[in-house]
Amino acid sequence: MGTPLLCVRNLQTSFFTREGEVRSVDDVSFDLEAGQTLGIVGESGSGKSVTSLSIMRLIPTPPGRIKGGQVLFGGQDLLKLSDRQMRAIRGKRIAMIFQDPMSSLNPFLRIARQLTEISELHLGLDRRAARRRAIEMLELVGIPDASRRIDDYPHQFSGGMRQRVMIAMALSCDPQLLIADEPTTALDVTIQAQILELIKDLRERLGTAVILITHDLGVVAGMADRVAVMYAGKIVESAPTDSLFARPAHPYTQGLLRSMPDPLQEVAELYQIPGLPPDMTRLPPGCAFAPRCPHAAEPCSQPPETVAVGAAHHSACWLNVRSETRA
Amino acid sequence: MLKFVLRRLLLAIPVLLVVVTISFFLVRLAPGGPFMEERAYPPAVIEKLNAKYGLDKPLHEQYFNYMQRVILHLDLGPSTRYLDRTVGDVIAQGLPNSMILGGTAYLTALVLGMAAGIVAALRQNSGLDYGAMAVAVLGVSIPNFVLGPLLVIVLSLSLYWLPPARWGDLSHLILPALTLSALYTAYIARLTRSGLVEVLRSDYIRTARAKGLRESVVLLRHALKGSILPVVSYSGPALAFLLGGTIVVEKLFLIPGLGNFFIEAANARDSFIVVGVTLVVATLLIVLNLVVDIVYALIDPRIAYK
Amino acid sequence: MQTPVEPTSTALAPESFELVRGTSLWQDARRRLVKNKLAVASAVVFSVILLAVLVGPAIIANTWGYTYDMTNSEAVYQPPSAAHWFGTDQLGRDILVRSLIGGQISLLVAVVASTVSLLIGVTYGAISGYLGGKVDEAMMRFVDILYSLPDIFLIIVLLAFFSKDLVVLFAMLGAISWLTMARIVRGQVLSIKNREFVEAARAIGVSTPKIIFRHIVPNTLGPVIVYTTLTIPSVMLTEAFLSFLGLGVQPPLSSWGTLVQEGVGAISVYPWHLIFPGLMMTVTLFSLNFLGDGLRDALDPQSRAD
Amino acid sequence: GPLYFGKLVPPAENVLRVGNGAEPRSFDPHKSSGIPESHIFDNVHEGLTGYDPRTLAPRPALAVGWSADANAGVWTFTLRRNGRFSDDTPITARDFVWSWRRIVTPETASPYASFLYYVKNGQAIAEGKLPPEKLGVSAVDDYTLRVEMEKPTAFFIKMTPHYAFTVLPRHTIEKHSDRWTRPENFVGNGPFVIAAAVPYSQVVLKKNPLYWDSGRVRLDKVVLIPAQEESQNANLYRAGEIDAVFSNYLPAPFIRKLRTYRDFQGGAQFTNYYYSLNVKRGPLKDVRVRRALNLALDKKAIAERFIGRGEKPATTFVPPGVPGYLPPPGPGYDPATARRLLAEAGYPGGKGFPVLTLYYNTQENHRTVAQAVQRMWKEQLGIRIHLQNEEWQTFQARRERRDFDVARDSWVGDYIDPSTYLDLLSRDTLQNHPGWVDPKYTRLMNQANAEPDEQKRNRLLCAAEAYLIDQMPVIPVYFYALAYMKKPWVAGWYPNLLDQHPFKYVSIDRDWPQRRLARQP
Amino acid sequence: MPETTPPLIALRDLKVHFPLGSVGTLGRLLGRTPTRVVKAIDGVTLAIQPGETLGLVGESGCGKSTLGRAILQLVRSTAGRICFRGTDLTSLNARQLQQTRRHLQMIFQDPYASLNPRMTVGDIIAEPIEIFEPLRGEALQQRVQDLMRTVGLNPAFVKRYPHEFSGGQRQRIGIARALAVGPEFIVADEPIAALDVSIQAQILNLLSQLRRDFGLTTLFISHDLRAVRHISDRVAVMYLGKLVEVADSREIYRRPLHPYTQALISAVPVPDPAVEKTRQRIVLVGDVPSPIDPPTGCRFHTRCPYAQERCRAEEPPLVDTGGGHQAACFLLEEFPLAA
Ligand SMILES: Nc1ncnc2c1ncn2[C@@H]1O[C@H](COP(=O)(O)OP(=O)(O)OP(=O)(O)O)[C@@H](O)[C@H]1O
Ligand SMILES: Nc1ncnc2c1ncn2[C@@H]1O[C@H](COP(=O)(O)OP(=O)(O)OP(=O)(O)O)[C@@H](O)[C@H]1O
Ligand SMILES: [Mg+2]
Ligand SMILES: [Mg+2]
Repeated sequence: MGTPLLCVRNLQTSFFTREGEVRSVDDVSFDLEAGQTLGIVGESGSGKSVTSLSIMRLIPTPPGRIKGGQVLFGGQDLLKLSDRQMRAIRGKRIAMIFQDPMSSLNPFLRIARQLTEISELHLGLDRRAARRRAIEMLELVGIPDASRRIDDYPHQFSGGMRQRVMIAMALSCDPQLLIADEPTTALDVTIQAQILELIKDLRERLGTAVILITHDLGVVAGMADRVAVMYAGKIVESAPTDSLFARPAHPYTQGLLRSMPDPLQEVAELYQIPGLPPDMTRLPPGCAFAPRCPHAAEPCSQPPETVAVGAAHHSACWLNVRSETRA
Repeated sequence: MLKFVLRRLLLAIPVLLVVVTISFFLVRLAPGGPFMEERAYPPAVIEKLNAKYGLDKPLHEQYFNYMQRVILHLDLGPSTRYLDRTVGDVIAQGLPNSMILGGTAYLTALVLGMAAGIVAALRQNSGLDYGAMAVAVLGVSIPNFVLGPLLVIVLSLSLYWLPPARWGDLSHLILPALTLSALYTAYIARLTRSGLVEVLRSDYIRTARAKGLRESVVLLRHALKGSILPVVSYSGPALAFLLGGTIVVEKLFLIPGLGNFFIEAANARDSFIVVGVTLVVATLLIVLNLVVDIVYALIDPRIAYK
Repeated sequence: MQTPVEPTSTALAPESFELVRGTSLWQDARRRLVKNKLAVASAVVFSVILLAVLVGPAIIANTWGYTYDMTNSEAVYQPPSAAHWFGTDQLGRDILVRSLIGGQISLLVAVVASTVSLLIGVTYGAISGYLGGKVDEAMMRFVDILYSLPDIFLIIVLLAFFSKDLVVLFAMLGAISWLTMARIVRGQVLSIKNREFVEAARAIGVSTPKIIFRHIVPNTLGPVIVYTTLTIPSVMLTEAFLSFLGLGVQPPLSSWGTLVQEGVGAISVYPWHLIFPGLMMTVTLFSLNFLGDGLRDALDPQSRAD
Repeated sequence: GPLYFGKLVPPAENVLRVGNGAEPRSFDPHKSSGIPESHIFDNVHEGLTGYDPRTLAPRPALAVGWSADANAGVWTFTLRRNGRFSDDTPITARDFVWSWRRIVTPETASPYASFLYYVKNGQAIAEGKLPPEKLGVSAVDDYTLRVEMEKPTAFFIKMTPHYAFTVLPRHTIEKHSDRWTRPENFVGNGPFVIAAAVPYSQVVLKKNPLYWDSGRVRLDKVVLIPAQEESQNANLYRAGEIDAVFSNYLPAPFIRKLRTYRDFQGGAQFTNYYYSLNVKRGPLKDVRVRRALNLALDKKAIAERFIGRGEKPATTFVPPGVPGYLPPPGPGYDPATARRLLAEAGYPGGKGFPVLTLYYNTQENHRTVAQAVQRMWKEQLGIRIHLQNEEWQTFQARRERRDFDVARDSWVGDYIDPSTYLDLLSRDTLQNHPGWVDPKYTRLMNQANAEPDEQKRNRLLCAAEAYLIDQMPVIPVYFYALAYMKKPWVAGWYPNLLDQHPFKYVSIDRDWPQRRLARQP
Repeated sequence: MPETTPPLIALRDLKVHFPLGSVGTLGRLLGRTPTRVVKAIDGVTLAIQPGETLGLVGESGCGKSTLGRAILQLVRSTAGRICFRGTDLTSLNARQLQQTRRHLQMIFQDPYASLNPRMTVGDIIAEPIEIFEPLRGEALQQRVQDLMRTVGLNPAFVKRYPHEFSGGQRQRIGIARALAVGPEFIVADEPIAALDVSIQAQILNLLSQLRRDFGLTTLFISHDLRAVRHISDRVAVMYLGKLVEVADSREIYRRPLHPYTQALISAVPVPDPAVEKTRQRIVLVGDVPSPIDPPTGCRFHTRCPYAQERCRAEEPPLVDTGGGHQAACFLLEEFPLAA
């Protein structure tokens, strides 16, 4: 194992709202090596997008603020860079696919302009070459008739097409790190496969590291080397993909896997994790999942400790501590 | 869209007719008359003058004669204030000057206003922002009939840099254009800033930043289009007003523009000039508002006209 | 510690039983406004001016014995002094009292005109923009007509046929102050009505008026508020122009507009005649502008932190 | 401080640049009656006589001599033989006949046609009752003009410098009709001709080399700038862009300060300022009320303090300065008597007195005077007045309708004679704003105007004015004063009652600094 | 499906075409009519029975959202009829349409854009209730907060504005809004795309429960075939503006008839790393056609592994192969046994 390309250490990002501080990302750490894929799954609203935005330093400030931690990218702490240095990294070395493709495209500009400017900027292409590359990229992500539709505006595209435009944009400068925040939600499975293939190819060809945020556990299973599971701003479990699917350690992860509809089995009702997602302004002092946890017990009122439950497999639950000691 | 433009221009005709009709009767209803002077003309003279200009006929007949003349012969009639000139002469003499002045003022306002607005939005809530906006507020709260004299006192009467009034070469254009543009600069600056501040938070701006674009590119290419609509809306009437002659500044700086002609004609109840100039301004307004609507569509691809 | 709940159970966590109070944009705005220091400071300044304008003249009459119409041939054009803080005018009257009295009418005018401009202008523009097509066409051409009419004659004729009281003044100011507002709002609406949340509102079954006023209009408030605060000074000055035509305040009563107009004539010889009323007006406008900015921010949930 | 106001650089050429108040309404002297126009007409056209630059007395111009019969019923003028138009056409008595007929012809619709009413059949022709040929003017021969008056008119010669009596070029007018005044067609016969006219910019007059007296014309060019705003005149003057301004074109508040400069000129002016009282309305019907209103006004304060441009408080109607005319004594400031009179009229302490409305047209000075008057009446008589300003035409229409209680008024004399003022009220004309028609006054005025003897006539006029003041249909407030500036190098420009400054006599004095030093003791 | 009950929603030969403005803005201004037209929906006939959940799947950009929006009259249809309980919605006036909307609601594909940025979540969810029900004050708040809980949103969020939420939370706001007045029919356009699986399960359960208890009819647009299969009674597969297969949901997974459907089903990722590594997928090759000028004949022929001459020339009709399983493919004629 080489030195990690990306080292996130104790990242903390909060939004300061009238109801109080929302600790969207609370002490998150992980490493990522070149050519590796980290899948992040987790509760909706648990801070996945905020984590990735924090890495890019695109948190709207105010109300948000990165309160602490380090984001070491190639040894440099991104949080300490000047705006100018950060600009040189964004788009070129770290690219991001945003979760909401609709509002992330500029409604006033043609698709062409939005695609060409990035390769003009980072690859130094001239207009014509940039346009050629843009068309190429659109074809690559499966937009039919790309050379003509490139001159349309975002509102004339379907949801999935916009998402693919975003993907094309992110991939067009061959980044070292790709942060893909639910990149394929709006894509049908055939195109999704095509896109994932594209990302794999990038990974193999250029050693691009990928952070893949998704709810589709199937995609995680197919793509990720490691998986981090987030709940209420924290990583509650992190493990190699196989290990996670085989031996989910944290009750939240277990619940998650149980909730999936099984194609082979007809059930009247799907399993769902009971209770309400937490109010991030008023988290309980101990484990945030405790109120919904079937195994909740006395020690859960204390912050759980992260423990190893297997090879490179960590979980933050008293349950694991107990099982460990028992073992 | 060509159909749209054509239809709009066709629709302009009834609008102009209404404008002409209302202003024709408005002027006639106003107390006083074209030949009322401090030194009263003998009644016999007034009668003759009225007869000469066709003002002795019943009002509706005058109206029809006038409309006939305007529509059939494109003749806006004689002037009763400037006896040796026709309305056509007056417009030909005044309009170009007003357009030069108004156009310069508008361009100045656009450039300065947008620049100030952009800078303020970029450095939101900084000293620069507050400073720029304070100057803008000052720009609206100092009326041009105060600003003009102030500029004159400083620049032409103390420093002797620029002539205090009159019209001719470029040096005569500077002070009035500056005076005139202050208000518009302020409006444009504030509208630009408020639009930008809203747009700058959009997700698509975040995308642009994620691309690593320079802040100026983010602003000019990505944010400006979405925030400029109020400025465009404002520009239609504003520009029509500016190009059609501005009374205060033209008077203040003795500029041979339409505004000067208009106000004196109005004071002298010269219905021909008043209606003629009103027609010009209305035409300008309609054309410019059409341009505004076209610019809307240029800016925002989602705006479509049936 | 809670016991786990069954998946389909509607049992709720205990604290969920208490109903969380919802807030609306407006309630929210009030709270945000109060937190905005600049806005609060502006509100304080404005209140002080308002108070001074309302009770100041009486206090001065009691302590110094000056009233706004008291002439003094011995004290013509006195510079500011302990006796006359703001100096005196050509009739030896105290400019402080006159400035305070002048604020009464000017502020009233500002309130009325901006209310009309907000109510009529926003409503009209929003309806026109949202309905689009022929309705928009007709409504905007009507605005064009009103905009093109020579307002000076409108006023003169109004004056000739109606009484000269303030109602006519307000009607007139109202009538001309909403036109550009309507155009700006329409432009915004043309763009906003294509946004998806409007489509969503339509899909829900929100009626057209509600779509316009609940969904679209709040999203135009940025430029609307900016434009309103910018309009106030020009309305105050329009009032001065109207009193020139005989509508509006009549001497010896004053307004800020008329005071500034009087003062500018002597700008280089008796500057206090202009500076003090002008300063009062400017300070008021500043406070209104920053208040407006604060309001705009407060009405924008995405603006700065709470 | 500096001795002179503003920049002190004389023009390079022999050119005079003057602020001229307004854009001319017409360049045809028969079609306009404005003062700015008169500054053009008086210099590009010339009639029988011209103004003396100091006294305004008629000086021979195209007429080298004149005489009247015993009761001034017929005037005979001998014309100079070298009179020529600027296109070298000689001028004869027939040109005068044609010109004078033109001005009274109804179709010309000249505002000054009324000046020709003194000439026999003038009024009848103007009213369309007689053909223009019946006008009492005839060419005895090419160089002798005979003028038959409607009735004896001793002061007729004083009127002849006025441009209403000028001679116009028949041949070009007939050729170009309405367009004859355009600079490219223009033909005149004065010391200057119109060289260019750009609206709201300038009117350029240039020297007429064919003028009979061109030898004494020193200016090559005159530029008249229609600077209408008072501040413009002040600014242009201060910036050295104009050399002189006519009177009353400078902002009033300035003048208090400008007085200290050497280039400031003051003096008497033949213009009055008064309030017309509507004698048909309410308490104003009562002469005691009218007198009370007059007596309660501290006109000295108004004229000297509040306006303060050199105006003189007025107790009578005709401005002072008419040679040979001694005005009657007028009542001064006497609030006690005013209160008594008002009480006698039934309004002790102002009680029961209705709120009258005082109208004035919107202008700074009018507003000042009106507010002062309002305050004085309130303080001295306890009556309340509502002030209402109006835009000019609205106001003028109101005055002509006599739809007012009190209205601001003033009159600029056309020629130096009391009748130009006193005749305003001698008949029921549009100019008679108070609507005061008194047979006694009319009789006195008719007598005076028919009186050929100068002295007797003046005495009759004085009696008429005394009666007018006694009846008080008008409250004289003040007499205007000259207040203008001219650069020290402008020579031959003298203060006079009518603010008339024939450019023929004006020159640019490049040696002014030495001359000024030499004049100093 | 037994054809006895009249359908709740019936589409007859529905077409929605969008003009494309890429003659350039200038061209647009100069009145050049755009020659290019996107045929987003190009002749769809479909009936949805009361109480049914119809899954709609298909390639991205094939017109699913447009179909949903057309049913709700949010885009103008170019041709065809859209009947709700027998009334043609296109013939209604604005008022009638607005009244009908109580029964027809939509969950939008883009959760963020479809929320008014200046309304709090509470207001957003309360709005349809205020329109169609006399509920006010406390009771309304109670209802709103119940709804929030139902979709898995913490009621403490009522005062928040849309921008303060995560993607999945926004999506749940949209769901709560659509369900607020108890509509008879909803178009759910990718309602669960941004949700974690547990909440997905919660929403799917909710929809099933509503169908069970209130007979809610749903058009469920999704790419998640597993979810579609779980929730739907029938599934319709769309390709380039046309329906290519409609069948009972169990049936279609067991026995997909159309080559496109087959490819689709084979591509579903499996949440098991071991399976994922070894899985065989049908990989579609060939030109991806565009809805601007769709291919002649069968629209799928450019990518179909079984394409023949005939497919290029002739358009296969949607035929019933028995038991309500409809498909549009010539293969079925040749190998009827496949059916
Ligand atoms: N601008 C903001 N103001 C306040 N809170 C915010 C803001 N943006 C995000 N949050 C909160 O931060 C938390 C994390 O949000 P984030 O978008 O990272 O969630 P996520 O894990 O990406 O969820 P999803 O899968 O639903 O997208 C959420 O609870 C959200 O409500
Ligand atoms: N307003 C519009 N103007 C022009 N074309 C449009 C418009 N809206 C949609 N389209 C086009 O219509 C086609 C179908 O779009 P639609 O949004 O219905 O697809 P979809 O099936 O929902 O796809 P996705 O799964 O990606 O959301 C696409 O090619 C799209 O580009
Ligand atoms: Mg997210
Ligand atoms: Mg879609």
